[in-house]
Amino acid sequence: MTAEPPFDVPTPEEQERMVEALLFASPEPLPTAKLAERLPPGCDPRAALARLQRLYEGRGVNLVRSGGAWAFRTAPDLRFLLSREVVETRKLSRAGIETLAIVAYHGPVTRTEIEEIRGVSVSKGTLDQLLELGWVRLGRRRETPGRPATYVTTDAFLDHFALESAADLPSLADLRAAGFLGEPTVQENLPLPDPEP
Amino acid sequence: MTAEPPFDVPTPEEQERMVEALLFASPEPLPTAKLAERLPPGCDPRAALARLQRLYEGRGVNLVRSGGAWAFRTAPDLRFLLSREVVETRKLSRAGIETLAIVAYHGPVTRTEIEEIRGVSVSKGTLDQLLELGWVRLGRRRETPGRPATYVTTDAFLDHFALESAADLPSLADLRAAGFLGEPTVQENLPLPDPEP
Amino acid sequence: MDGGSLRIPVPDALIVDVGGFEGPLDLLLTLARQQKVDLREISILALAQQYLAFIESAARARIDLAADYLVMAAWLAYLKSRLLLPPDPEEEPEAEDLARDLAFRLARLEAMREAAQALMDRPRLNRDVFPRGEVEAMEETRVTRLTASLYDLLSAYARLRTRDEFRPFAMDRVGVYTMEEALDRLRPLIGDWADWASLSDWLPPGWTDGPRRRAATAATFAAALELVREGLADIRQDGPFAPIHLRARAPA
Repeated sequence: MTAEPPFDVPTPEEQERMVEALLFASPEPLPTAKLAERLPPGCDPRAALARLQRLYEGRGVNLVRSGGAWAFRTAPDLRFLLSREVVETRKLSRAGIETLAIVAYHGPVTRTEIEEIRGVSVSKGTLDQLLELGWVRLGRRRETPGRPATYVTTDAFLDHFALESAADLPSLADLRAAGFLGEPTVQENLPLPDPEP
Repeated sequence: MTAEPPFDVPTPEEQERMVEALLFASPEPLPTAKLAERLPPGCDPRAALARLQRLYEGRGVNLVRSGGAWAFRTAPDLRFLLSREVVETRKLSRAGIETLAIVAYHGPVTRTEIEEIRGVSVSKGTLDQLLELGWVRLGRRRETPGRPATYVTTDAFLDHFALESAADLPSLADLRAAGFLGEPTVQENLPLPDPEP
Repeated sequence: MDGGSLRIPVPDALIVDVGGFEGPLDLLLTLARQQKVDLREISILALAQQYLAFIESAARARIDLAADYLVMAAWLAYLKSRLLLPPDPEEEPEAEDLARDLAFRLARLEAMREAAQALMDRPRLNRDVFPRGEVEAMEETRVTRLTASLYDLLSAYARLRTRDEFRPFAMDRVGVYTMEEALDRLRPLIGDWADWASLSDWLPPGWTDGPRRRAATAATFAAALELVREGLADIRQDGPFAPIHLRARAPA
């Protein structure tokens, strides 16, 4: 069964497996003729389709035919399970990701400090967005004039980025070694973040 | 069966159908915890998963586990039917392949340790490529001088290479028995890589 | 063991290929495979000899070897001498241990390479094994979720911390006299200039030598053309490369 002689017609069970895999992997419903084309010579997809349709009857997924083409579909009574599934993901903006990186490496950090590092002002919307995402939360107020709020990252942040702790973020030297930066320059000698609190 | 009373726990057969439908609909592997979240209260996806895995054994589509997550995948022996024009992701260099293997077998591993095993410095772009592919992530920093970053493989790595868990890496037991996953005895005397300029 | 039996000829192919090795350990491994024994059983003495012979022939062929190949050669020469001499109880670690250590490293590198190959030979997602091809249309609520990858995060931080290294290149403006400056200078003066005068007499003070003169001439010429266009001046040149003259245009 491992090496197939070229002109051996697969058994009905093998044909069933093949049709099952083809329909599962296909990005669109497949007409019977297309299936026959993809199968080894001598196969009859109709017999396999009929058996598969019986096999999946009453299961969580059914084999359905629409307009001459075949596809697996979630059983209609279970569609309520999938309803929450539709999530559109959008990349965080550049301002957002930079602000997040600064909070991760330098937190607890005030808004003014974030602006100093980014070299541009941080809009309120950017921080609100990170707060709303649950990746950033408010830390202790800084005991300096004005008692500004500070920001720190959350456990949800660690979870999303598969990090064990914020202290595990690579140092700038690690980043350079991993290929994230260009050639070493004088920057190397600047006092760099010690992500340790 | 159509309208469910709010506090009735679905039967095991119903739970199996639900898990089947959820996994079929998801292009990404679903962690057991995510499944539990999506099921009605009182369901235990683990029992359903075990039954489904047996049910799909030997079929054209199999239920496979990678790390803590589950997904339906076509059976590997049917690849000859399915190898359509696949957009080959960037081909990994030899250095990339070896680095990935070292992270998989030795992880959590520091860059210096990778260099010790390969006998050459890890070129820029190798580790960040693996990070970008999502096959490697950061582990805990090593509690040694300099607190270097460590690297480990991800569930996406397991999924990509059809591995259930890191314990299923090819010839893992042999490598361990031969002592290759440990350290040499007097290593500090070898003039081997001094990677950092 | 006599020295002669250790002399294993270095194939030419290796020398031609020297660039193809990934460092001394890779080269040593290639040489070690020629002994055709288990790498743990290998004769390190013979291997050292092979390596040194290789380095020697590379030097004869005038191949520039990277420093790490030479460092390894020096270390192997030292190891070889210690292996040949009677053990010195004072010296730690013993030569035998160092030799075993090197054999271990070679065997481990080979084993990791085989493991890497075995890994790559496994069924791969989207090559051998396929996920569900179709995304089922789901009619329910749409939620927009913002996301970012670890790669994005690390790149962003790296970009921030090195921003100063990549600031846009700005031209040095010292020594440039602009047309606007020349125009500002000429406009109040031109009304008093009833007779033809050479443009070179109009150059601003301090701009009459070297590259500064060239810059000021070009700017003053362009400014003069602008004044002509505005009907405030006449311009005249008697021949190619002859001095250019300027005067105020008489009111009509």
